[in-house]
Amino acid sequence: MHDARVVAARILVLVPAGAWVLLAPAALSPYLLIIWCYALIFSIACLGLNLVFGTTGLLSLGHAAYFGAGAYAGAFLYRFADIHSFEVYFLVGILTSTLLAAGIGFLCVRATKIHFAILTLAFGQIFHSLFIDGAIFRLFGPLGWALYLVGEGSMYIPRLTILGIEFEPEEFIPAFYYVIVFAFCASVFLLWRINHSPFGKALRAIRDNQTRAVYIGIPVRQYRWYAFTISGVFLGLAGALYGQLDRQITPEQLDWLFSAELVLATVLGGTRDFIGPVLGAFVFIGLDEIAGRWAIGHNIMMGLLLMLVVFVFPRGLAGTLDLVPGIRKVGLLMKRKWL
Amino acid sequence: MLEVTQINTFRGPAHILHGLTLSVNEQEVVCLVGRNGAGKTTTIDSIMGLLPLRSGQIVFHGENITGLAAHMRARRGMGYAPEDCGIFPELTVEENLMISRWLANASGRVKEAAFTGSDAQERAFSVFPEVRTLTHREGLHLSGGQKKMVAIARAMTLSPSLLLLDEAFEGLAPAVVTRFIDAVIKIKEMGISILMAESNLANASRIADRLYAIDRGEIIFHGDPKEALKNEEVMKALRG
Amino acid sequence: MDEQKQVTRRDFLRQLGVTVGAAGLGATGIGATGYLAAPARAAMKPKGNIPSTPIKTGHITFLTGPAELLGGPGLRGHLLAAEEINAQGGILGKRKIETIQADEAAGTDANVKELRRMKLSEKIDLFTGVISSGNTPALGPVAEELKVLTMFNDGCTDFLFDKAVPNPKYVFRVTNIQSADGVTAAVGAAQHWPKARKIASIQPDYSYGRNVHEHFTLALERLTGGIEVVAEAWPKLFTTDFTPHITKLLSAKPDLLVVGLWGGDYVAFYKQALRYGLFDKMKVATTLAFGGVPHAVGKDHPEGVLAGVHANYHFLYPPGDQWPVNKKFVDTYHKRWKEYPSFESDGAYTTLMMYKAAVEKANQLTGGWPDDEAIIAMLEGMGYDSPAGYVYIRPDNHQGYKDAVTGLTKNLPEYDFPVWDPNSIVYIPIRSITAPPNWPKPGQGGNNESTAAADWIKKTWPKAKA
Amino acid sequence: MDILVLQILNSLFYASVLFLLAAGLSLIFGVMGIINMAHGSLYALGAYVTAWVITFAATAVHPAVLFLLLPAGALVVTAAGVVIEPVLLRPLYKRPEEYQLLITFGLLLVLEDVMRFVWGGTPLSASPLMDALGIVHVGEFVYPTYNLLVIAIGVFAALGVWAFVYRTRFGVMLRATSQDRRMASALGMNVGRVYVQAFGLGCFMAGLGGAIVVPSQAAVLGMGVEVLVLAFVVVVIGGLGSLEGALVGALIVSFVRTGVIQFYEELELAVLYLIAAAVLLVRPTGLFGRPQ
Repeated sequence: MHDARVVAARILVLVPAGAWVLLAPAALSPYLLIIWCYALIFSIACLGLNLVFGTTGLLSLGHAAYFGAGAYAGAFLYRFADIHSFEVYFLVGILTSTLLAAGIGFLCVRATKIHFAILTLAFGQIFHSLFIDGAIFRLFGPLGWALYLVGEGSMYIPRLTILGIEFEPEEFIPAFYYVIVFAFCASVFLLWRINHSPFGKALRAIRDNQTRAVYIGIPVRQYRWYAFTISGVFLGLAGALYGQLDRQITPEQLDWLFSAELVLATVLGGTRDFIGPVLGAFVFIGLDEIAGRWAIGHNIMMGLLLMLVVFVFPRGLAGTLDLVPGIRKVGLLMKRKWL
Repeated sequence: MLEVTQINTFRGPAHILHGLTLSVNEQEVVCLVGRNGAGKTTTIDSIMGLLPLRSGQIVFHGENITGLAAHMRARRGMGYAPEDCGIFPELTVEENLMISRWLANASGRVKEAAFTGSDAQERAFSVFPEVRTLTHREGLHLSGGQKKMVAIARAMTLSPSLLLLDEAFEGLAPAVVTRFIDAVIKIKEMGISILMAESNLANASRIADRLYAIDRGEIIFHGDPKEALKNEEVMKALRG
Repeated sequence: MDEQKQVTRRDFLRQLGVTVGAAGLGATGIGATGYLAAPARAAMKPKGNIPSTPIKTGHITFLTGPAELLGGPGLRGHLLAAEEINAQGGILGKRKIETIQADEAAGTDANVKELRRMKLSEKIDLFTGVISSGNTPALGPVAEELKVLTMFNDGCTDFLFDKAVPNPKYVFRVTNIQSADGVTAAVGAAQHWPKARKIASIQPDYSYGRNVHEHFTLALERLTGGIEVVAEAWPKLFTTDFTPHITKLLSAKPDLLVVGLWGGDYVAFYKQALRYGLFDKMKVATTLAFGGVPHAVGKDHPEGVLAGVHANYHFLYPPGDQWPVNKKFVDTYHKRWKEYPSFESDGAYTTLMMYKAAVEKANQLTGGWPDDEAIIAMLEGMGYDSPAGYVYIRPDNHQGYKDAVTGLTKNLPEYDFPVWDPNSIVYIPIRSITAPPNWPKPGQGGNNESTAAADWIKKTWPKAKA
Repeated sequence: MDILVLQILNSLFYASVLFLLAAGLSLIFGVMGIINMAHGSLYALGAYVTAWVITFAATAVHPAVLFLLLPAGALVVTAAGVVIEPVLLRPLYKRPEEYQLLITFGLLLVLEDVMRFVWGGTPLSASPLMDALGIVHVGEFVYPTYNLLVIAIGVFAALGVWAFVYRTRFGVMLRATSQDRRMASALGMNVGRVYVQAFGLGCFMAGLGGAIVVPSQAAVLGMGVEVLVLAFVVVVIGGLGSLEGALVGALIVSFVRTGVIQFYEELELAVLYLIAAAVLLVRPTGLFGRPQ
């Protein structure tokens, strides 16, 4: 039997949320809709990162590489295979980022703690410098080199067809929004399942006490590698969506400073609560939007915010919200096992 | 000289010590006996100031030192040798001792007694002459027994009035234990009090003037070592 | 000395219409075919109803970082124009100019987002600014899609209209194109140092540097013949330590070094090169030595260096006695900002003034506030007397053209920074160094070069006898 | 041949600056276990302060006096460090290490903007110092004497730091604290004070790096972040927490960079990261690092 309160809480939360999600394109101005889309995409990336960071306890400073790979792969495909289908672009992006994460992850999970952070940083920067230098573009011959010169490593991505439909400029974002929402819901669902599976529990066991995890028979390095690779899937997914939304991809999305932003948003939201990274991503994008108005002072604001979170909200926003009794209650009811 | 009253200590979320009370008098060897996990190390760490107290009070030489940082307690005359010896692995034995000598001189307490860190070190060497031959070795390359000796010698070099020894005999061969027991008695004769955490009641009863038995963070017995041996309940708790 | 070769080179330069020395100005100009808007003309009476809401312009430029040396003067030029226009009550006497600024140093991705925000959220009427040639190709297509009237005042890569936006409607660019930088430096070098054969090159490692290197070597080969590139150095943009690069250049013992570094990078480079005696060992031709604020380069800068100004404006030229527009601009600018204008100041100032002229002209034809279509129609083919001389916007590619100029550095007592030696200035009609309208773009009509200009030079320039 | 000498000098010059930076980073990590992300920004701060002081004083005083002002940047950065450690870092030692990374990253962001506000975008240089020393001849080429001074400062700093850490009372205490913080305090060492001193010393070295580099280059915005990544490469190669490692790492990075520029410039950055990654994979704690 359903507990009536559980049902009530779910209706209370999910119905308005669902209505808002469906109506957002009509309710928001074109610009705010774009920002809303960014926040959803950023959330996916932060959730993916948190599988490695919060759940497994490994701080990665190189996740920008998988995000960027997700967008770049499709951009090259469009340029050199002349494919205009978003679906193909999207899948190629995810596949590339997954393979890249599997490869780099295999090498990185040998290390832990600060050494892991620096190893991921080094690999991320190798990847970044290959784009900055144009080395990747040289692989694509004279046209690739010309592309590099046009954009200094940035690539333009046109409006692709979604399910075979070509959209006009004004219609495109509202239509693409539903793709993003779908991807967001799917990512939340999948990551939720992964987090609450025995595998997810094993990852937390590794995070909390590696030695004990070894004793109870968890193949630690292998599981870390799996977690890293899975997070690469979601980073690639987010990157591919980002490329199509922004309609370009630049080496800035590969740089360690972007990796640091992902970490920052995740910590802001809270790494120990499943929904923390989503909260963090939304707040981060919102603050970035506000701070962006001031041409200078943006960094100061972000820096001070970071310090504030570390000192005042050590468990992140999600952890802090959890201290509010009403919200805590609704949260618990939401988490109750779904029948 | 040391009065520990009703202290409660936590490690992370775990409540370890529950209202523990004990005392050490001048020129006395006191043993704290208990099983692994009974709270011995936590007691020693609480007295040394390495763990914060939730409540309770610690008085040393009539001064309330409850809120004092560890290094301030050391400067007031507490010497400490932990279970793992705490020898700095990449420092030579000489450098390990040097630190104590400097700090003994810097604390100001020894100056009043016209007694320097070097004097204190000489006194430690008289107890453990072996240490003198180890001075150029790095901490990393000492054997377990050598580490124990250096740890005690280093604590003595601080010229303390009270030595806190955590499992000083752990892992030593029976013959060596006897050697250490003699050393402890010698130290006591120099006028230094000792509070020792020990899991072996037999060893403890050989040296202790008084004995506390601890179980699950509470003192379950206090008194003469011989009485402890006779007390069924204590023996049961200590054996587990 | 082979007399024949000398004559050939001289003939060649004469054929290009190159003139040397301060007296050369005035005879040039590419023959206006469009509407000539002279700022000196008396203000026309606006027709129809003009709303009094302000004109919102978005201006993205470098406000911070090493490139602020270019961005700062640009912004000041823009603001000066806005102030002058607003002092007359605004455009058409009614609409004052409001400027929303953003920092280009935030990066390409952030700049694209900011342009979207400016259009969708702030509803700007006109987008201006942009210095980096990496940014205009990213911003151009977005501006076309957003249908926002855009007048870049720099970001001068040929690729913008060759490839990124091949058929522009909303996007214009007022400064010269990049390929002209390399070619201008080559013409200047051929004029002053005809015997240089061993060439070295130090360029920032991105598209501007690649472009300068390619066009300089291509043009110089045609002008003098028989050149050999003996060393190339490609420092990353915003490098601070150039000493290994400088040593590498010294090791190749070239006759002539071409430098495409700009802003803070050029300042750091020349100071380090000075201490390595580089300027004593080779002739140096730059594309942007005088590109920042004039006082960014100190009097320690060596004399006799070919100092390019990129978009063909140095505040002393055209001289005030020949071109009062410039004298007036320099005086008001100096009064307002306590410094001399750079080519970016002229570019940003002229951009806004040309917009104003186009609106006024369109208003005369249609009445009321003209829509973007009408303004665009007026801008296409517009000629304008700017402080830098005559500017013409070619209708086929929306690119502004003005004659190219460069000269050798000299320390004159009346300025605390080096300026051009008046006798060394080289003027080049712009038509002589850029591809004509409708020349095939790269990848089309047998053009396999990186720019239309490169293809045109390869196919039409004679080769000087080696 | 002369070119070889010049390139070696160039590499040593670069290595001197990198060593100061990386050794400070490594020292702070060794003692406190903190990766100071703001280290590059402190280096930039040192550069700006020195350039600013020297520009200000250049017209007023004799060049010889200007040299006394060279360490101004280092001193200001040290003062900043002595405030930063107790206020920002001390409350976090018990928290997981990512929080320490985050707080120093926040500090990096703040410092970058502070320098922007104070000094704006125009590069600041301190060339009077450079000019005062003139040049020396290397075969047919010349080399700025000031750069030799920088190399000398680098060598002196390396020796000085070595002697300081291995030959002084403070050095012994520093090493003891870095090896066992608990035991150090139980022996009566004021660990808090050792931390402030170590952090201050690390900052001093970063600031000195910035101060000595500025007369030959210029202080520009963004120089801190650029150099931070290089300093990471150095400490990763040499081993976090090791001074010998910082020295060897700085030499490797400088000579490799110069070599790549001379022969195959496109790979300048990628090669350095590749070396770092390769070292980490073979020896996760770097060439001279302590085992985990």
